[in-house]
Amino acid sequence: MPLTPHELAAVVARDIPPFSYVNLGIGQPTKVAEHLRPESGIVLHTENGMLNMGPAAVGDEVDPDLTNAGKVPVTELPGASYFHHADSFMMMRGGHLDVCVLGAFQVSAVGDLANWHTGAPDAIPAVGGAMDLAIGAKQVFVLMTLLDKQGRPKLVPACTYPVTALGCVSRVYTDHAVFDVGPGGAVVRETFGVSVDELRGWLDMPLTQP
Amino acid sequence: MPLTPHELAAVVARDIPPFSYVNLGIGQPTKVAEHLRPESGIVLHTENGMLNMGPAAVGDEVDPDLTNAGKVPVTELPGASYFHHADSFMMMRGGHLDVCVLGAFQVSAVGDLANWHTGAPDAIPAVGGAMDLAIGAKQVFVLMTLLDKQGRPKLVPACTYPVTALGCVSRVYTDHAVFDVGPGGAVVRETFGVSVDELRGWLDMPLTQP
Amino acid sequence: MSRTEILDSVDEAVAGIEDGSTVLVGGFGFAGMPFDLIDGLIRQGATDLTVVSNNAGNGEVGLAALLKAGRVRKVVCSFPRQSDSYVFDELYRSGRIELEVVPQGNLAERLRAAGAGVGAFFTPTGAGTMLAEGKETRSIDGRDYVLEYPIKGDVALIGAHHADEMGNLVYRKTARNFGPVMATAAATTIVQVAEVVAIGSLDPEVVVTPGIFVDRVVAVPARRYTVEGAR
Amino acid sequence: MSRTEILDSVDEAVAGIEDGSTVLVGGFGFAGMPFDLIDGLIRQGATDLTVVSNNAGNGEVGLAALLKAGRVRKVVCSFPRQSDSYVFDELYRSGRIELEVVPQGNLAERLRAAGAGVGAFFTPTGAGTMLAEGKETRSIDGRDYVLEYPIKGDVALIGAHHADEMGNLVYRKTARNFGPVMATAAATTIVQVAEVVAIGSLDPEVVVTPGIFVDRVVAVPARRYTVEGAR
Repeated sequence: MPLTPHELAAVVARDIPPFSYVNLGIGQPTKVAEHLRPESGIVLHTENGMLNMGPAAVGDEVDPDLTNAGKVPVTELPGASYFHHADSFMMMRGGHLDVCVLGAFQVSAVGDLANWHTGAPDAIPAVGGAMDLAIGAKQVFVLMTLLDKQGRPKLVPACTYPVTALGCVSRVYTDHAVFDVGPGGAVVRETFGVSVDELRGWLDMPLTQP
Repeated sequence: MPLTPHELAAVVARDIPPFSYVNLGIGQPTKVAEHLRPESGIVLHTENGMLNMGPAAVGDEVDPDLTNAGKVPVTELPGASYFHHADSFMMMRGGHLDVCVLGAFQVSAVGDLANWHTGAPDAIPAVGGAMDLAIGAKQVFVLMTLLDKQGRPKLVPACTYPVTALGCVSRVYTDHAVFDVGPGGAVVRETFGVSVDELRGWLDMPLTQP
Repeated sequence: MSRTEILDSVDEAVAGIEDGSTVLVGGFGFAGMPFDLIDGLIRQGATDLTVVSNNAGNGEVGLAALLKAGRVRKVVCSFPRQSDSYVFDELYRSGRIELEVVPQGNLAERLRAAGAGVGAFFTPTGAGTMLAEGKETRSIDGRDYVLEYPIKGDVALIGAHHADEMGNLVYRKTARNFGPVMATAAATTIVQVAEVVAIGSLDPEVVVTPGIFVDRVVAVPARRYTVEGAR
Repeated sequence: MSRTEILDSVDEAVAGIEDGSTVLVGGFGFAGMPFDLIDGLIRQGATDLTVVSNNAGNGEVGLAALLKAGRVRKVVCSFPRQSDSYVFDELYRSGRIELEVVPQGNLAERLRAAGAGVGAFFTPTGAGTMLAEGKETRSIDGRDYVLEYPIKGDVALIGAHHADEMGNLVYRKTARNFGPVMATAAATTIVQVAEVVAIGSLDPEVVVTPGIFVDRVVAVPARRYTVEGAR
C-alpha cells in the first residue's frame, strides 16, 4: 500500500541522522517536524533567521515577531539563536546544514530539481528561498507524490519544468518508494506495496537496486 | 614656524566635522584623539571591531580583551558597540566612515598613497589594514611631515614607493602646510610660517591656491 | 548627541524621499515590516519608486498600500506571489508594475555587498536556471556560479525593536530578518522602533546594527497586525 | 545534547589534526588568541601546517611557539612584522617559511566567503597595488576591483568567552575579532572558552556564533597574558 503523507513524513524523519541541522521546506516537508523525536537532538533552521525553532505557536504563544519561513507563528527552543538574513543564507549557501527537505514538481534521475515554477506563461514568477535551499545543504531530500494528479511521474528522465538547481537532490521520498538519485541515475531504496518492476512500468528511466 | 606634531594633530582635529565617524591610523594619527572635544560627538572606529572607542586604558582599566588596532589597551564609551572583523571592514570598504586619518611615506599630487612598504628588497611585507583604510572612508586625511629625514619632499608628483591605494587621499596635513590633493593636483589650503612660493621651491609640482 | 537624528514624528522621518528613489523595505511578511514608515511614505507622496523587499505586500496594508497608491514603478523581491498579494498581482498582470525576481539568499547577499563595498560576487544560487539567463557565469573549482551585483538603496525603511540615542539598534526574534543588511545598503536609513532608550542602555556586546548605519529614528507605539491578517 | 562535542581536555579538543592542514587561528594580537589550543596543537604534533591568522606570532608564546616548533610551512596573514615577531622574522629571512600577505579586510572577507559559499568576489582593496599583481581585475561602475577567492580551513582554533552546551558562542569586547568568521570557514571548528554554560543560559538574541559552526568546545581556566607581553 502506498504511504499516507503522514506515514511518509515519518519515514523521512526516521532517516535524518541524530543531531543534524535541518531545514524543512514550506508545505508537506514542514510535517516532518512532527515525527522528530526530541531526544534526536535534531536542530531546525528557518531561513528567516533562527536555529532551534520549536513547534507551531498556539494561543498565547503566538508572537508576530516569531514566525517560520511560511510566516506561521512558531516557538523557540532552549539553545535557539537569531540572526539576520545574510547570515541565515550564509548557513545554507556555505553548506553548513546537514539536511534540507523540499517539495517538488519534478526531480530528474540525476538529481535536478524543479519546484519553483510550473513554466505556465501567465504565472507570476516567485522563487523565495527555493534556489538557495536547493544548493544549500549537504543532503537535499525531496518529499513528493510519485505521480501527479494526472497520473504522470514526477520522477523523470529530465525536468520539463524550469529547474531550481541542477544535480542537487540526493534522495526522493514518495508515497510508493524511496529513491537515491544522482550521477549514476535512480536507485530504488525501499518500496511501499509496489514491486520494482511495477515502478519500472510507471517511470520512464532505468531503475537499479542497491 | 612649522607646527609641532602636537599642534598639527590639533589642526586635524579641528577640521573633522562634528558627529563624524572616524578611524585614526596607528602612530601619529592616534594623537588626533587627544584634541577631539567630547561635545563634538565624533565617534572613533577601531578596525579590530569597535565603535565609540574611548581613550587609552590606565591602571585597572586595562583589559586584554579591549585594545585598539595598535594593540594598545583602550576603554569603551557609552553607546559603544562590538562586531567581528568582516563586519568591521565592511564599514570601511562600504564607505560608511566619514574620515580616516593616516600616516604616509609619500602622497602624490593626485592623492595616491604610499604608506605600507618602503620597497626595500629585504623588508618583510606587512600591510595590516592599511589598504582597507585607504579605500574605506569618504575622506582620507594624511598626517605627515612635509619632508623626510633627508629633507626630501613626501608630497610628490608620483609615488616612488609601492602604493597603498590610488587616488584615495583628499587632504594632506604637514608641519609646513595643509594641501588638498586630487585629480586637479595639489592646492595649498593653509601654511605655517612659510610662503606658497617657498613651498613651490621645495616641491616638484605645481601648487595652486583656492 | 550623535549624527543619527531622533525624530518626533513619522512624517519628519520620511521627509525628503525623492521621486524615482530606490527604497529598501525591511520585513519578512509582517515581522519587522515598518508599517508606520510606509504609511508616512504614502502621505509624503514620493512616486515612481523602486521597492526592494522580500515580498510584494499582503492584503492592503503596508507595502500593498504603497503599491495600491500607485507609487511603485518596480518591485525587486524574492516572492511576490502570496495568497493575499492581490494588489501586486493585479498591477503585474495589467502591466503597470515591473518585477525582478531574485532568490532570497542572493537578495540578502546583494544588499550586503552594497553595504560592504563588494563590487560583485559569484554565487552558486540560481546557476543553471532561468534566473541566470543573460548573466555572467563561471565554473570555480568544479562548481557553477553566477555573478551578481550589489543592490544599493537611496533609502531604507526598517523596523527594529529598540534604538539608543546614537542609533544603535537591537531587533526582536525573527523580525530581525532583512533589517541589518538593508541598514548597511542605503544612503539614508530610516528606522521605526518601539522605544528609544538612553545612550548607555544597550550592552555594546548585543548591538546588532551600530549607529553608523542609522540616519533617522522614530519611536512609534506598537501597532501589531495579527498574524491571521498577514496570510 | 547536540552535535557539538564539549570536551574535558585541550588534548581531546585538538586530536586528529592532520599534517598538512590549513589551520585558521583567531585572535588579533593577544585578544582572542586561543593560547591553550595552540599549545595543545604543539603537543599533538601535526606539522607542515598552513596557518591563517592576522599576525605571525608575538614573543615566543601562542602562534610564535608553534612557528618556533617548526610546524608551519606557510603563514597567510595581514601583518607578520611586529616589534616582537622575531621568531617569524628569522624563519622568513632564512627561507624556512612561506608568507602570503593579505590586506586585513580582504583576509576577513575571504574567510567569510568560504563560510558563505561565495565562489569569489571583487574587492576594491589592493587594486592598483603590488598585492594585486597576477590577479584578475575589473572596473565596475568606474571603480577598480580585484577578484579574491575564499580561504577555507581544515581546522579553526578560536578563543571565545562563553559557550553553551549546543556550541553557541559569545565573545568579549574586541576579542571577538576573527573568531566569528573563522568559525564559519573551517571544516572543523575548535573553540576554547572561559566557561561552558547550560543550554538556555544564553539569550538567543545575543548569540554571536550559532552552534552550527562549532564542532568542539573545551573550557580552560583563564590564562591572561599581560598586554605588555603582547608588544
